[in-house]
Amino acid sequence: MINSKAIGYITANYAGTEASKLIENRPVASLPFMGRYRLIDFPLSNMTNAGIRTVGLVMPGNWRSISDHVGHGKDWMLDRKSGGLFCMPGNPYGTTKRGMRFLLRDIISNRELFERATTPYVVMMGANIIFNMDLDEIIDAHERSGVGVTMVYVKAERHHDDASRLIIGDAGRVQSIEAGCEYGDNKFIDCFVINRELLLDIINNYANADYLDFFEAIAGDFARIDVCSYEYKGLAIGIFGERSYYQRSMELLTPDVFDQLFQKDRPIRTKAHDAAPAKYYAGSNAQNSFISAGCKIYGTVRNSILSRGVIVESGANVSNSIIMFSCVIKRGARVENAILDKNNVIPENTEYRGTPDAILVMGKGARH
Amino acid sequence: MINSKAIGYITANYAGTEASKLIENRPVASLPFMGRYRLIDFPLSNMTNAGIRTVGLVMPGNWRSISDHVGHGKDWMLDRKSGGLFCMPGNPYGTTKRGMRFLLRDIISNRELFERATTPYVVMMGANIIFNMDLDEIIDAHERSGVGVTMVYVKAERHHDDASRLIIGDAGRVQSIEAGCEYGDNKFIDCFVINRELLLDIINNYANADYLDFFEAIAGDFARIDVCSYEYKGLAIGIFGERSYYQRSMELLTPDVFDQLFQKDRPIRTKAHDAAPAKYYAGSNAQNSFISAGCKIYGTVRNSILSRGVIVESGANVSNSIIMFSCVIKRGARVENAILDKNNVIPENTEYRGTPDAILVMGKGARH
Amino acid sequence: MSRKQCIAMLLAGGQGSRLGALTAKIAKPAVSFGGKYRIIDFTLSNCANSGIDTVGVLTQYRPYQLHEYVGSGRGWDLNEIGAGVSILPPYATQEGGAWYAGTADAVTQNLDYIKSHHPEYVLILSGDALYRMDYREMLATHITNNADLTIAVMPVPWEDASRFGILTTNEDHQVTKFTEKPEQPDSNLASMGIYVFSYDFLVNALEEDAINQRSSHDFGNDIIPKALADGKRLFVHEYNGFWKDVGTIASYHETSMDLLGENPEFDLFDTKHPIMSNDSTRPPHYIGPDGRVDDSLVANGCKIMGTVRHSIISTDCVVGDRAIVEDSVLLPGAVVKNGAHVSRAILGENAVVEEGVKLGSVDTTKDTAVVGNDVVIGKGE
Amino acid sequence: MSRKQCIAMLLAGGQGSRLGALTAKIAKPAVSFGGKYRIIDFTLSNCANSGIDTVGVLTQYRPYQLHEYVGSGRGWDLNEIGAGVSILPPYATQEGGAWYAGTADAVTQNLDYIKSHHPEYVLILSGDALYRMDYREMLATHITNNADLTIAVMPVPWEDASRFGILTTNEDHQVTKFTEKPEQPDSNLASMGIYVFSYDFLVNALEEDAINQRSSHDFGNDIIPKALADGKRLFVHEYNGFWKDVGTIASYHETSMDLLGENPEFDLFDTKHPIMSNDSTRPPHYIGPDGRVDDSLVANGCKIMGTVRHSIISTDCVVGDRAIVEDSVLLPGAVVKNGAHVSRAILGENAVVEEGVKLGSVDTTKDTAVVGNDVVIGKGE
Repeated sequence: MINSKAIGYITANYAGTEASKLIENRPVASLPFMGRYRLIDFPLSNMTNAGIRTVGLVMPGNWRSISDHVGHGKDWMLDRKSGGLFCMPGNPYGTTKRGMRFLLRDIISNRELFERATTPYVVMMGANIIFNMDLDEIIDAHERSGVGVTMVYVKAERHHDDASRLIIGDAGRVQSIEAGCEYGDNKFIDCFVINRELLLDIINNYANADYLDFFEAIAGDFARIDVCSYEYKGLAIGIFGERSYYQRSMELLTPDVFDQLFQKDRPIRTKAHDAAPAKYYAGSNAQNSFISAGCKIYGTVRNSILSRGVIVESGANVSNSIIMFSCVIKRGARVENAILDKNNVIPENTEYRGTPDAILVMGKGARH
Repeated sequence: MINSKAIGYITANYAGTEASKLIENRPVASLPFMGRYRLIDFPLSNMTNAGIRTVGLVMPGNWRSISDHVGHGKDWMLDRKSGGLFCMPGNPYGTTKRGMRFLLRDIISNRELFERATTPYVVMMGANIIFNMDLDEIIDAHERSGVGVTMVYVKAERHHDDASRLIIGDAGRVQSIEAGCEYGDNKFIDCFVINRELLLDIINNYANADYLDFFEAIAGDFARIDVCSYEYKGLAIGIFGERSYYQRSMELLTPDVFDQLFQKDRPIRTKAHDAAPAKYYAGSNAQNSFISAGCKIYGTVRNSILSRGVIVESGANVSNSIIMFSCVIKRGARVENAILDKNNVIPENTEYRGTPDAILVMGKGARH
Repeated sequence: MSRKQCIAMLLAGGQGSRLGALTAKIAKPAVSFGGKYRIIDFTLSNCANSGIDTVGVLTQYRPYQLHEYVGSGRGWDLNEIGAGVSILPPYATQEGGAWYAGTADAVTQNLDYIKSHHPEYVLILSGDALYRMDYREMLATHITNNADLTIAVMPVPWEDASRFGILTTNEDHQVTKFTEKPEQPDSNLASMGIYVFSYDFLVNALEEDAINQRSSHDFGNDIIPKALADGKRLFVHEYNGFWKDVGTIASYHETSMDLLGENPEFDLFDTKHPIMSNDSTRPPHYIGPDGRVDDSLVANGCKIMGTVRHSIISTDCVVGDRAIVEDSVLLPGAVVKNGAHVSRAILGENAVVEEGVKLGSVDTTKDTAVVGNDVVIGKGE
Repeated sequence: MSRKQCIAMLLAGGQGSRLGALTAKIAKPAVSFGGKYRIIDFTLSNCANSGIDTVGVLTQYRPYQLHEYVGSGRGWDLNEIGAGVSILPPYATQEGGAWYAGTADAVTQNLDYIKSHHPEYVLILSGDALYRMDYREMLATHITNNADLTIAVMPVPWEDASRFGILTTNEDHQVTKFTEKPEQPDSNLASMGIYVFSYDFLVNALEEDAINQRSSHDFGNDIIPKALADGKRLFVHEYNGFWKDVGTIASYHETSMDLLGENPEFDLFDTKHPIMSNDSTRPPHYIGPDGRVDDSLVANGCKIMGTVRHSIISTDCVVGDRAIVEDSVLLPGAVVKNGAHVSRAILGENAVVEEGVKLGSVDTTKDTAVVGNDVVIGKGE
């Protein structure tokens, strides 16, 4: 059934704190992920699977790749007459400050989304921490508790500069939010539920502080607003730059971990393409890898993730790498510990190798 | 059948040369027109009706209203797997120079559209001069003549600052383009067909002049490129500012003129809405007007154009005016020689009157 | 997929023969109504406004326009992936083809469809009345009562009760008796033909009914009496809003006229429960310098040069100079030429009344005049 | 609307009984093929790649999955407003319902659909073969010859000609004789069951055939012989590309295997004439640390922990640890559990081969093993 309790709001204009060839021409939200997805697919699919059919999507200045991928939201059932997907201009320079994902200015300038809604709640998400969550549970918990805001967190599994930690007091109340996480901290996963009327009040009362992140702006008022927390026990994967992108992708090369993110009853939806099934030729040799439709495998692939339309010619060897759309690894070439952005061609008998600690990254190639 | 000869390119980032409340927050291309349309519907529908199913749409910086209206192009059959609508970033400040509708920089930065295509021709259009044309005829004429570019013009019916005139020599060859039109001049209607390979050559060879309009850039090379002309005998309506917007709209209040633009076998397509049929109450009195679905008419309407959801209360009087979406003319109020942008409420027993020479314009009201 | 709470099965297969010329070439649910709608819009909009995302539409009689119109369900936001609207016509199996023999049989033949969604509840609807209902409320009644079957009822005037299927209930709203057209009604609660079934009960009831050779395979005639006889938990859900059948020429005309006036009971303009449709994108209508429209609905694409009074003028109609249309319904594309005069009539789609012709009468003791789709009425007729 | 040049009518109503267990619950055109496609994809893609924007799909046998799959036609870019794909099942009229009695009868019953588009030409297709054809070329042949009817033919080996409907032509490619399965063929041009009709001729021929009580209402048996006898202009359009029927278990298996290898005659990867489908959005397949895939196609959503050789593994299949799959076709969702061994078999959708079970034989003199949809093969079988 269609969710009548909540609409959604997703910020896709986080631009990253560190430079990388991977996000020179695209926002982090449209980074390709696990062969056929982009990061933005995850928040959109979480919304869709909870029956949410009205979603505001805050676009970065370089919106082209998101627009091409998301279109009018049809693949997420958001191409509708009533509600549906609203692509909204965000701060064109994106947000680059650590922990800043919900710029108050973007919320205020798109207030019409919240004013027109009739649902009691709004689910707000970023696009950098991905998970496959039953949002209904969070909304129900929020409703039962009667609080103003419910912030979703996980127990951090590692040091994490870019995430925020929640300082939680009695009865799960959030006392403050601090920058950075260590192992065991309560890591905010950029997902919260808020009462819509409360959000409209905040929009009206905090307009002077619109250059701040939403949570920075309301930091002094947590008690009054009644900010509560909800621990999510599942997998949440934060991707903020090249290094975390590579490491988190490689960790998904274990089916048990992968299956936590890709569940048949809550599918991650993405743009459909017409690619033939992957074709393996006589003598090919692929192991411990994810291989997308449209690939042609003649050579060897180990511990790697291949997007649609990648060709690994015979005698070529790809290991511990992420190879994006339409790359060609020519005869006898070797790619190791590397990320190849789309359309790259690795010439015959050449090597392109990084080390586990220093991944090599090749930016987009020319269309071929 | 699907057109296999041409793809389309539409520039929607013309921002106007004169200030007006009507285009403060929207590009000219998304101006509401004749009750339920927007100007951008016309170039899109011309493409659709000619079977063109790949269209690049150059967006202005304030793209929100176009994005909301056009979506992913479904209403123009452009929501497709192969081809379809490509929304592309244009010069964010739009083009404001007279006659400048095809900024070379926009063409160059979106060259991928032309590179990927396999059709021999590209049809290029602005969004300010509207018509309902059988584009197939123009494409066929272009193909038969074997020239490089075919520019479509009409015989100008009036003085026109913002349009360009074509100086035409032997065999219809365009010798030059000059700014401004007088009665009887060959007025370029911002529509031309070009060989795709030639366009790619121009993109490669004129990159240094990318701040110019396409035709300014190639002005010295008309003969080499072989620029030809095609006279269109139908109705072409140029809208560049408040005054022409009002006058051209009023001229359409004659069914014979209106029917030239709105033909059943080549429908103008637009976003569909769920509005009830217009309702006339006992005692209403409307004449010589276009009245959209969702209107409620209790009072008097003369020589006017009413968009969806307008309410004219009893004793209210609207004449010689354009009333946009969701305006309410309260009991006993009087609106004359005026343009009301959407969501305006005219209070009871007040008057809002301009003169035929000085139309009053009221900007957008607050949502009510 | 997680288990779905409720899906709807919409019975849209009937011929609607009492609509005469209007259903000669088109199924009743696809007949135009209210200027820009088709009859099925009201039920599909109720589904959408009730948050139901899965609707099977059972068709049989001349379904082509209905199929085209319903399409992917997008017009009603019912185009969900793996859900949305599914058209379910009769089909052939290894044993040959079988037409739908009754309302229950139609659902029985599509049990595979229902099972594939495995819902907790199944809502059975028909597509031939004008009403606004939030089916969630009925579902809540069903769940609260822990019912096997809940039947929507509305109170009718006692003197009319013998024309309906009447349900007698105890103080807990549990059904104790069901009588089709009772001569001596002991209740005035009439069945609206809208049912909520619990899944297991529905499957069992239909499978038993299918092998019962004496059954006519109809919900009202067979399934409900059997369920009562078996001591199942049947409850009513009382509805007190506007509900009108549009199944006869007289009721079609009368219900159309009900849409007019200052404060109609059924308001097409109510945006809280919007009536959605598969809209065409025609221009606003034009009313000419001598046009005159009073107490009427006029849809997009029309050209009104003459006079229209107390009428419904659907999409793309033309009323010529000096023509008069009163107390009438013009279906899409109908044309009343210059000087013609149409009173108390229903003109089918693209019907034409030639210049100067007089059709129908304001005399309400006479039958409403009906002109079939594409029919031209000239001077001689 | 301006007159349309050509629309297509796709005959998709047959049971496909020679596909045995694969069509027990599903119409032949909806049977999975080539890892991620369904048989109808190839014909619909041909339509889309030929610029045809209007396709009527005539269904009859167990059409539900086919209807759901074809949907609005969006998967093949055939969702044009006022055109696109229309599903055309049998229907009832005032005279009652009528099943489609033969290929010609199916089209006759949908003449209203054809007439509503009023095309100049009508292309008749069936949805059960694997081939790539630009129908525009056939249409050009038809127009050049000013033909009433053009039949697509392909040359077959002379020794096989007596198994086909054979067309004999003169030097202008005009048909002089049509013989169904001739014992002594005088031509090796076999009909592919693909026809282009001129509109007026089609309408006349079908209307005459409909009232001929001795007709079986079949294009091959009735319409073509009658047209020849009447001296109509019948021509052939010769096709020399890859064409294979997938209508029997043996041909289904053989044609599937033809997709493998270095340079298959029918290349799924050919992007000039892409094969489109109504794609699901499943993740890339995973091949495990001990997985081994050789000379095979593997679709999205699979998990390959064992060995796959010379096989087609469709969407969402699982091949367990130490399991071996060879010379086989696994339809979507099929599971081969740990240690099982599947050779020269076709596993239906969601079929399961239990741990350690051995199924099928590499011995090509034996029949291909077939497991129906949802069937579980345990140790005992």
